[in-house]
Amino acid sequence: MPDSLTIAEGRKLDIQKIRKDFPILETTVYGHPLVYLDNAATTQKPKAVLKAMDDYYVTINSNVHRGVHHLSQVATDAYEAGRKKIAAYINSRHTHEVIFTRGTTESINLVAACFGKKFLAAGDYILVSAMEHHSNIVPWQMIAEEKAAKVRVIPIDEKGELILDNLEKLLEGVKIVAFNYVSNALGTINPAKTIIDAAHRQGIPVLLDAAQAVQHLTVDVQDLDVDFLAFSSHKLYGPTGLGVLYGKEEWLNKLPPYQGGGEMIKTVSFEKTTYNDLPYKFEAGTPDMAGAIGLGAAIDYVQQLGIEQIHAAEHELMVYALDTLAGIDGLRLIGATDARHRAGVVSFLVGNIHPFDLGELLDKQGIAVRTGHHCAQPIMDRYCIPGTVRASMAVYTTPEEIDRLAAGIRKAAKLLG
Amino acid sequence: MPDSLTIAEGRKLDIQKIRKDFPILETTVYGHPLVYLDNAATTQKPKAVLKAMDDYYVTINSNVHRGVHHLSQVATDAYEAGRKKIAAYINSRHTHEVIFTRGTTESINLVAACFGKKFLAAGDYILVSAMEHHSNIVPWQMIAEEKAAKVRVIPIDEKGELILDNLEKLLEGVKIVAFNYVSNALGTINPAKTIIDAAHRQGIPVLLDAAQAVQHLTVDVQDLDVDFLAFSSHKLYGPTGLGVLYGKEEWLNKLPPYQGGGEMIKTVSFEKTTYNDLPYKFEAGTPDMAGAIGLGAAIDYVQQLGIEQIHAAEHELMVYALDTLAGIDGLRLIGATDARHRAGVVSFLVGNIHPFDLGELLDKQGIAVRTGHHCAQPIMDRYCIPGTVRASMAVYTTPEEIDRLAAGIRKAAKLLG
Amino acid sequence: MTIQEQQDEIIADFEYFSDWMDKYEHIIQLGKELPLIDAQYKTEEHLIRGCQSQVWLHADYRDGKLFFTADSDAVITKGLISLVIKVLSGHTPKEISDAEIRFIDAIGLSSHLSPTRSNGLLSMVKQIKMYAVAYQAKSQIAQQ
Amino acid sequence: MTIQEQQDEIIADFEYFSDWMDKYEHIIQLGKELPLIDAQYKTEEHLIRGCQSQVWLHADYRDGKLFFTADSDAVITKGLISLVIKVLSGHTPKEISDAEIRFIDAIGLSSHLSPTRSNGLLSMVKQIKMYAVAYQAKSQIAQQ
Ligand SMILES: Cc1ncc(COP(=O)(O)O)c(C=O)c1O
Ligand SMILES: Cc1ncc(COP(=O)(O)O)c(C=O)c1O
Repeated sequence: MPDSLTIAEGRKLDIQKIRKDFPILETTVYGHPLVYLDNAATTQKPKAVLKAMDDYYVTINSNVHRGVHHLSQVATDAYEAGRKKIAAYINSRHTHEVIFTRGTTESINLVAACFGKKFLAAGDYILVSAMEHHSNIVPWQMIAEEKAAKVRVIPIDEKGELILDNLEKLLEGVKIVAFNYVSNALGTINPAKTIIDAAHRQGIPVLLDAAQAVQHLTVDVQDLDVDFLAFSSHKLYGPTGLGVLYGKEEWLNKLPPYQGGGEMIKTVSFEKTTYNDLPYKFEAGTPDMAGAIGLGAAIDYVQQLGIEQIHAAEHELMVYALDTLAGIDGLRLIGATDARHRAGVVSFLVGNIHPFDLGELLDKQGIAVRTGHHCAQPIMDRYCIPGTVRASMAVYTTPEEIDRLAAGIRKAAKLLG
Repeated sequence: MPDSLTIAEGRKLDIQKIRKDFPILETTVYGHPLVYLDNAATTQKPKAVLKAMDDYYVTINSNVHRGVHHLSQVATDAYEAGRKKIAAYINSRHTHEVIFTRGTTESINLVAACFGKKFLAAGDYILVSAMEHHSNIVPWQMIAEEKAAKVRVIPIDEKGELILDNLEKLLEGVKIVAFNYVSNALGTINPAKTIIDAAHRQGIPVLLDAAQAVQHLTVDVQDLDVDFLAFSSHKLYGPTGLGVLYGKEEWLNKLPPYQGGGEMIKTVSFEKTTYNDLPYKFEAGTPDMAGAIGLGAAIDYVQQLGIEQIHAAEHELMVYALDTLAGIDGLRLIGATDARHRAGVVSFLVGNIHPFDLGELLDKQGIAVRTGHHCAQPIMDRYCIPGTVRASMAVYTTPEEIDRLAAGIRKAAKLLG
Repeated sequence: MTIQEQQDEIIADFEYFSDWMDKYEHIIQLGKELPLIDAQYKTEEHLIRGCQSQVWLHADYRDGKLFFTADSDAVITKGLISLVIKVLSGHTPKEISDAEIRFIDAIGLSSHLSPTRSNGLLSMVKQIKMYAVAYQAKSQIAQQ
Repeated sequence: MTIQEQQDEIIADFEYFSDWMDKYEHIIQLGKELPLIDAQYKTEEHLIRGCQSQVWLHADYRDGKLFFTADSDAVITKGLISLVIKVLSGHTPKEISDAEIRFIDAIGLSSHLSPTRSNGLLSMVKQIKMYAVAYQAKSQIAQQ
């Protein structure tokens, strides 16, 4: 159950107007207007994001930092402005607590590797949950293997929610906790603050995988008091290839550097190399300037709509979707039935139909959903299913698209039944 | 001295026409038309590259692989087509020998970490050269420290060329050799094949840092018989945030994986995780789809002009530049004076003028050069200088721009002298 | 019927369908005609793992020809396998290994053969070809 | 002259230059008026390392006022330091720590104060302010 999310009232979003900002939504697939319900995999990008990146390339493209010349200076300012927007969006105390990475996956790997190197020893535990994305499992397995540490798992119940009754016990011997705010396979919103507080009471730091949270909910790192937070640009209406790692200054200062190279060092000689200050200590090599500027523009876009308004609109749509899908014969919803416990995602099966078959026939009707294990195999094992069909929403998703989905499922089920 | 580079004859490039493909070149800086001579830091992007990325976002953006639906299928094909273009460009035997990374720096870190983990032990040596970029020094220092291995250095002479007389001896006890094909600080073209052959005679693998080579020379991994090769998209007219690691199949199969997460695994459970095949084993997380497509378009652009034609045109310009700069009072060229030993870069000092002062005054005349140590401090230490002024060229650089540079230097020197 | 003729026939059959749903209805129907793999062979050893659906495949060698039986947990995959087996089963290893599978492309299902779409079909075609190559090598050795 | 007046004067002076090269010529000239740091202080301890150029800075406290001497290896940096010292030197710690340095922006050299441009000038201004704050704290304690 989520801690206590309130749904914003007031100003409503004009979804039809918003859709005009996303040219790809006018695409036709197999003769049908596209219904894009694979937003948990990646969201579409508003024109403003593409324009920001184009503008960068056409007017100021230049390598950042260290440059004396004008373009480099302007490019550096624009790039660092991207970082500032992100810092403001997640309300981090310092801008230098925002590190650019290649994606959520790299952010988690960075923490697993650097934290593990310094703080993990044989017999230590890492606590993750049973509903994690592979990207929040495998890095921990890898460092655990290296350090002879162990991965312990918070179990989930039939409704797809974490079982936290024994949390105190689960935390015994644990050196770091890592779990997702919102599950990409089930849509469950986890009680992040409750878990973080419990971990902190025992002095254990927490990494929150917010890959499926930042686009749907207000995420405030100071309010959550979380130690590390990871997310991807491409799921937040931003460009591909970029991710963010937020870390509390004190933690980032304690970790050894991750990769070596340009930017992350102060001085280099073959005898001795000294590392740079935050955030550069963790940013080896030429950064993704256009990406950072693009993500900055995506955040501007989201801020302009208002993340609370987005949350409210998506919640309303989720209520409608759960209701609509419940009316389909044989449809089995995987995970919570209460819309307040969910964000963005509905995962389901229909009768004995294989998710692949259903996905294929939805596709041929122009409806893009994802099928399979959604990189969260342990969940599928938990439910003893080969996978699910997952429909996932974004701010531009309409009730009409949910209707198209329902009609598509019915048509496919008839053929496959 | 380079192995034996021949300068292509025949069809000449129409540089004025080429310049039209790069809209940023029409920028004005402090009232002067921009003279962009910081191409070794990052090149500008032709319109075709921006268009390819825009097209991707506006028509097919979707997460690749695993997707059943149409967009995902088309996006995957386009993304993998990018990989194929790169494989063809460097003439790799297999497409799956091309791994996407965040940049040269990440490519080198990947090899250093994974090779080091499996093959380095206390007392082993890593051989690098004295003219490496920090990105090809620090990752090796870091893994060396972890494994109690040592970094040995191939020295350079006054002309900025590697001293290879004792190469056999330098290779003793060495487990891997890493050096750059072309130096970013000096422009020296190193005799890659000679060094690779010598290392192979002793069964030692070689990583070639081609960050400053792929945009200037034909790079053929089979002909070089190199084991690993790293470069960045943003220095090859492609987008920021993307890099390439080429590795021989046999080597990539031997290395343990780098980062864990989505895509790089076959099956995951909390008991056992199995890794995916090449190239995915090394590509954890959602890849930079737009980036790969953008780099593919950049390579199309380069192929269309012809890398040999580019090399010929740049060589001609280099002859002109060395000649022109030689006429400036007190100008001291750092590195080789023979244009055939250089690609892309001229590094120099004028009298006792501080490089920062010169760079500042060139900038105010609209001329963008880089000043400082160029992330290659050990070279500056070698010459006992605080840094240099570096002018670096690309296919769109003209003799008129070299003239502007020379005039700018003269004007600045007068003020500063 | 030769492999070529069988493919031509399938292509002609599919020309009747202008609508995707009808096409799939037909494919699903064809799945029901699939010569099912004997239960004893439905083991890990005969499994071809796709990312999305699974395929079990078995080959019998009789009178110089290869005969295939199979199954899948997804009905569309099953229909496609049924078509592949219809085309290739009952032919000599040489015919099979020489055969060019073009009908999947021609009926508009090429995406199912894309290496980036691991639904088991591509792996299955590869597996069939591998059987053929293996038996061809065997019979060549026997002839020597 | 107050810090304000000194800044106004500099801004007025620079209004004569429309051309960047003239502006820099003037800055370089000003560098020659910089009260040079005594050789004994040109040590690691007094060094402010920039990425591009280096600055040495020393502070003297006399009659309740702070006096600065400095040097740099780059002449443009030296000129800029000279201006900063002209503005801030000879004032009380409180005046200095309260002062808003606006002239650099006003004469069009704000990029030199950008945190992303580590040429030593920003670090130097910070260092001067730190000296001022430190002496201010000291004198407050003394007054108690
Ligand atoms: C020779 C060389 N190696 C490595 C790098 C690092 O490349 P990147 O910063 O794109 O990772 C550079 C560029 O700065 C370079 O010139
Ligand atoms: C919850 C969660 N964590 C991590 C990831 C990995 O993100 P990326 O692939 O962008 O690195 C995803 C997305 O696939 C996700 O949904």
